[in-house]
Amino acid sequence: MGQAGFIAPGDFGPEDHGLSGSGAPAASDAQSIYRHMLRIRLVEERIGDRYAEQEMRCPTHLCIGQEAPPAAVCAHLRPQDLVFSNHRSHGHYLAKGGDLDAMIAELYGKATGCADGKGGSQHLIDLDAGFMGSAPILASTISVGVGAAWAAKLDGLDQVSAIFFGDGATEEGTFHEAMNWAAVAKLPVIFVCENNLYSVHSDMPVRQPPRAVAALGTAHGMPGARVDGNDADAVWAVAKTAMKRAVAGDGPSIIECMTYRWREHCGPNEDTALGYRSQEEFDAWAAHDPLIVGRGRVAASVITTMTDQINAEIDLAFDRAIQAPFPDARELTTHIFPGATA
Amino acid sequence: MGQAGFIAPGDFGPEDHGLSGSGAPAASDAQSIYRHMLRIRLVEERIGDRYAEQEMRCPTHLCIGQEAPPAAVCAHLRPQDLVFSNHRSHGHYLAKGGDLDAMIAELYGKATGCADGKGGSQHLIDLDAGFMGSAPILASTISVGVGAAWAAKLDGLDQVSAIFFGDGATEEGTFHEAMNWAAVAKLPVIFVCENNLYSVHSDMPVRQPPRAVAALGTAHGMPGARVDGNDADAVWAVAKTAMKRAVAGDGPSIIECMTYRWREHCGPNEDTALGYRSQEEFDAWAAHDPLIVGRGRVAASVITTMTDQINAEIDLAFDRAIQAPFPDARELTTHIFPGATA
Amino acid sequence: MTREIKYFQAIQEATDQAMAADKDVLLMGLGVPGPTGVFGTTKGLQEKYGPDRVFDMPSSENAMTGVALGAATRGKRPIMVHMRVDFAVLSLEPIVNQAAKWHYMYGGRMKAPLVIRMIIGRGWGQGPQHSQSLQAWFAHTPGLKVVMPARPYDMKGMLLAAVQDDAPVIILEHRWLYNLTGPVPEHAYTAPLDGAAVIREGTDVTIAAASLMTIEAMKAADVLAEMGVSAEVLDLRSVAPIDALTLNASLAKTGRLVAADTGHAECGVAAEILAIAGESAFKSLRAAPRRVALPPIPSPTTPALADLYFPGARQIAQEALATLGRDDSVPEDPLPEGRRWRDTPDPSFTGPY
Amino acid sequence: MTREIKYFQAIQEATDQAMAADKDVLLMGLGVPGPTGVFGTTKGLQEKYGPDRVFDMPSSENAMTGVALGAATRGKRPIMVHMRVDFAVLSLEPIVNQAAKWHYMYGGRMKAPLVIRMIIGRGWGQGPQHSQSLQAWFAHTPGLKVVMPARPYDMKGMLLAAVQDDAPVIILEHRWLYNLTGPVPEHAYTAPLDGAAVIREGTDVTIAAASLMTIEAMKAADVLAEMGVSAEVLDLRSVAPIDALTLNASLAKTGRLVAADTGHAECGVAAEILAIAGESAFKSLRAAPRRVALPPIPSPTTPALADLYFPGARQIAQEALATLGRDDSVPEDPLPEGRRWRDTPDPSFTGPY
Ligand SMILES: Cc1ncc(C[n+]2csc(CCOP(=O)(O)OP(=O)(O)O)c2C)c(N)n1
Ligand SMILES: Cc1ncc(C[n+]2csc(CCOP(=O)(O)OP(=O)(O)O)c2C)c(N)n1
Ligand SMILES: [Mg+2]
Ligand SMILES: [Mg+2]
Repeated sequence: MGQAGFIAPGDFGPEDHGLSGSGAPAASDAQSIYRHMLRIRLVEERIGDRYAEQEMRCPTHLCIGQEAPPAAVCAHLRPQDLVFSNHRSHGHYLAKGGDLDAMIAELYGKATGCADGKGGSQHLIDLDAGFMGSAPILASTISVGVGAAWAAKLDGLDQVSAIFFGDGATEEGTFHEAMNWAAVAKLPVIFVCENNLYSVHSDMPVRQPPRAVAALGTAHGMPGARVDGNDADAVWAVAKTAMKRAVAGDGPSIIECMTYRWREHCGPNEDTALGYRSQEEFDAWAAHDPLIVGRGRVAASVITTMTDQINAEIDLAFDRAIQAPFPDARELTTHIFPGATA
Repeated sequence: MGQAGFIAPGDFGPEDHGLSGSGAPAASDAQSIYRHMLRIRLVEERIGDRYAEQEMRCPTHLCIGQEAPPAAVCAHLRPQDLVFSNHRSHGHYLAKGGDLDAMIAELYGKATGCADGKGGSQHLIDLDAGFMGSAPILASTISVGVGAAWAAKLDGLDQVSAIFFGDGATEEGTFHEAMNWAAVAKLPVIFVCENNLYSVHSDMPVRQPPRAVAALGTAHGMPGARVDGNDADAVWAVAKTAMKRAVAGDGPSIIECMTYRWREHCGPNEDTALGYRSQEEFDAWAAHDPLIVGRGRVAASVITTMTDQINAEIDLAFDRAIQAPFPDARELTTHIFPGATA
Repeated sequence: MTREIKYFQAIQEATDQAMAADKDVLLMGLGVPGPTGVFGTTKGLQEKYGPDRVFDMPSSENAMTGVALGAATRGKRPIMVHMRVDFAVLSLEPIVNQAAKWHYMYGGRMKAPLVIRMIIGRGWGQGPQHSQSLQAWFAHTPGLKVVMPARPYDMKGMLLAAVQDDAPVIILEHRWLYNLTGPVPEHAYTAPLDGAAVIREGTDVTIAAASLMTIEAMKAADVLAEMGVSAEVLDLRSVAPIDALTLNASLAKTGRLVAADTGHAECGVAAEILAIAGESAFKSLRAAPRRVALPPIPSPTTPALADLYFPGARQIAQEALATLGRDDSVPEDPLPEGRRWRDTPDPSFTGPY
Repeated sequence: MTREIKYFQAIQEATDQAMAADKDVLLMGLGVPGPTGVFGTTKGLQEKYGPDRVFDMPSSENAMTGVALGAATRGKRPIMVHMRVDFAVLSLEPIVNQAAKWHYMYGGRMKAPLVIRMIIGRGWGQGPQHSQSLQAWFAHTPGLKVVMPARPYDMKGMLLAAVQDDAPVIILEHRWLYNLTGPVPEHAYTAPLDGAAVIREGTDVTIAAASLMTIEAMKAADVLAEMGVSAEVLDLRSVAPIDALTLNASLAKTGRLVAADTGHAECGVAAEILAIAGESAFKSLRAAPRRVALPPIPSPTTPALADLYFPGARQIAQEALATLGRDDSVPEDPLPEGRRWRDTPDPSFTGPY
């Protein structure tokens, strides 16, 4: 293990690879985005607080610190649009309108979970909300999201697929294959890379040459932008252009959001003590908290009210999840094949 | 199937993606390159002529029309350098100095073949010549070549890996993964893409967005160049820079050679009658024959002498191959595991 | 009398009819719309159904399988074609980790009705990377249906059934079956994806086989008949699930078993057949069951070794005799005049594919 | 008295000794040099052998396996580590099409001495994509050696042997073995890659198992002993090849067989064991052999279903009784005070991994 480095929030500044931002969210939109970020934060913190009780018995990847990309991208998505996600999926699920009760129940392995408890944190789904699923095999849902966009195009639907993934996922060949084909077929896709500088404990230099992930867009025939991923307005602005392109039939775009994970890769704890990243780095990013960056556009009193409302909602979700039954033994052999068993 | 298009030799002109050519081969080098091209041509034509006898019973991909990249790239390679190849491997094998007798015997499935007959045309090898093998699974030897370069770097060897592949292979994710890591580890690799406009019968627009394959270099942190792949001098010039970089420890480069396959994808026949490419296109490229383009630098009388010498050599190789024995039945169970059987 | 067509024509016809019946059926794969139409099986279909529904793809087996899965989750029914099983190895992640599991792992909320056709190569020096027969991997994977029709009738009916099925279905087609002819009704019909068929009745020994090995088993049964042995031939048709009931019923009658498969023996379909027989028909078995499968060796290219590598009717008959305690040897079929090798299915096959 | 260490420590020690002995040995994989060192198995090694020989890699399982192969062809002996078998699915092309075949297909001119370690996940909601146990796929592939050591002694010796072997060797390590302790000599030694071991003698029934199932089989043998049944436990150690001689010798004694594997039954290692027994020990068998393996279902995440999904000592003992015609049922081990689920190997395991 090498020496832990120090990369400050501004070190990888914005880069325009053909995708420029347009405008800023209106006040009401900014408030809604803030509310989403805050809600994601509070849900994740609650999960973190209660994880040690050992009742949420599944690998759980919290996205605290990374709330802006889901909130700001999903702000552009309409009910009919689709989201595909990865292992760090809670933010994407919630921002797209996934049912909170069903998510918490899923983490508790309960029959009322969004996947009947069979999936856990790594396999959230809410089809009613257009949240098409998450899966932890790196980059694997990227091509699936492209396929959904292709179906939409074939059917002449006005429907966009937003696909979220991490910086590590861009090292998988299938990511490149999927980008290539999305460009060839000019599909309504927004590729959203949440670049939090790390893949588990590995930093960028051992994994990728020094170039923006967004620059891969150019190679694959689509515009890209690297933005401050902790600044919801910045993400919102490029996502707006990407969305416009997708809806107009101009094809896919890629957005790289520079951000930072606060907790350990998997699990509820902080982890700077491990030594793979420095406390200085952590502190610099914590100061660049998306909830601080975005605070200017929402009145403090509103935030207080929001917080209370959300906490009440979370209380209820946990209560319900904890009281819900586990799946019945019969569920083990249910849904192996569609139509085969009830 | 769409309408067959028409892409003329100059339509995809040279593009400099950070790798510029330097100089031109000296007269003696030019003559040697020409000899290699001619020899590859004559060998391939002889295979084509005799294939219908049905004694070379293996899938065989001829590289007639594509002789310049192997000849011009291998002109820079030293005995200790390595070549990795794909299904269309004869030119690479011969240009790197692979044994002709052993290659022809391999096509005939004989015990004297370069792989004892077990490999056939798709699995040529000549370790003495630094020809490290070919394999027909698209893009699969690319990462292997990168691994060999990595071993060389670890051992502090002055050894370069040149890896040949087609345009279709660049659609495989592993190609991107291998490029990425070659750049991260700054390995002595020359990636050589022979872009002959087709993958079997499929043209570029259904497979890739409109950008040079060489542009993928930039995305993966290395310089690239697209050149006229039927102009040995042009290939030679950029390969020289790539070689210099590799030897100096500056890392990998990618060269995209625009070229054209004259025969059917697999087998000895011409195939414009199939309709996936037009006769006009074929004729335009046939006129831009690498042997015509390169002829200016070699005296006609020299070419005549070369031709005779090479034909004599080929006669002998075929005679020997045809007379050689087939592998003994015992060979079936030999070499499954190293060291296990003799 | 039912019309006779070839296996590859049955594939083409089934695809045509599936696409005519349901506009959500899509057809994709390398070379699918090309002039040779994947050995004739996709020929003419792009002309008929247009480039939106029938199309080529980049050499990106992994992501394009994910693309098919994604489309399937949105109501499409893609048929994906691989010219060789060996190429599909690149797509195991989306097939096995994803498509096979999405219905279960999302609590039944997702469906992945995709059909993946894979062609098993053999002969004319296909060699180590163009003649693998990896049905066992798929049969080992819960959530997939894996079929290997041997005859044109089943091929057509099972392909039509696969397209209608809401689960991912893997169809393995042996290249040497493509020119075989059989009765095939002209109308669209389905054949079940999960049952074996006794295609020749016998009393002494059961030969359970699939795909090309079913054809070889029928030849073996002829040879055995001449040697005084009555062989029952069971065409498995599906290798996941394997129809244990039909197998056991046959074993109850014969008490002897030869399992023949185009793949390797170890952890292969032939192993599974023996395991089923041991577990559930132990009392029926009167002799040690036998396997006919590929030896544990990569596939050699030269015909001189390939001819020794691939087992066929002779080896099946030999093993059948062994179950009867006979050690007389089955003669090799003489090669027809003018042929030196057994590396092509018939003389019309002159390479290179 | 021999020192006792844990399974994961045996891995780390073997790797350390292999690297000390041969500078061509390399160690690579996601997280290999990281602070947790792949559950302790690679800990401290980058500090000791430097970043050239011990290093992290991009999430590019496919190409990095090709890279390892390429280095192996140039005299290196890479050890590649995958935290889950499920991730290695992305690298089947270079493993199966290439590494396994290069020696043969190039007529013996190439060697690919690489070692690939894959960890089988289970428990704490690993679920459908983090708990597959795909040894059968590799065992089905000629050219690979596939081992599944169950005990620290074998783990160390077989890893050292694998590194020295000139063939590609796949080592599957069950995550639940990592904290098990056993006697392990401190010096470097090798253990054979191809033999099974009778680790408990018995006369009534043979339990053939590998990896975690060997541990479960030992527990089952204890339970059976209390029920008056003498079970012989065969630790396969290697699943390719499988040591048929040792298996058959045991069956000659017991006449009864239970095969227990961590993977799925269909075309799995348990099927192969039954097939071998049927083929070559048919005369020894006195009762139908049985399999204990995963049901044909993706792995569910919730402990409520996972606890029903994974078989263990109880199921093994039950099947052993069945081979003896007994239908009394084996009681479930009571859960220790304060534990509700069986989804962790021991209470020290508190998630998330
Ligand atoms: C194919 C595959 N390889 C490895 C892993 C193990 N793994 C899980 S998450 C992760 C890190 C991914 O990093 P990134 O994509 O940047 O996402 P982040 O966790 O940083 O949000 C890794 C390597 C995996 N899940 N799948
Ligand atoms: C993984 C894989 N997919 C598909 C094929 C079938 N195939 C063989 S050669 C070829 C075309 C390759 O095109 P390109 O890389 O441009 O090389 P060219 O034949 O034009 O020289 C294809 C698709 C293959 N061999 N491997
Ligand atoms: Mg990351
Ligand atoms: Mg090409």
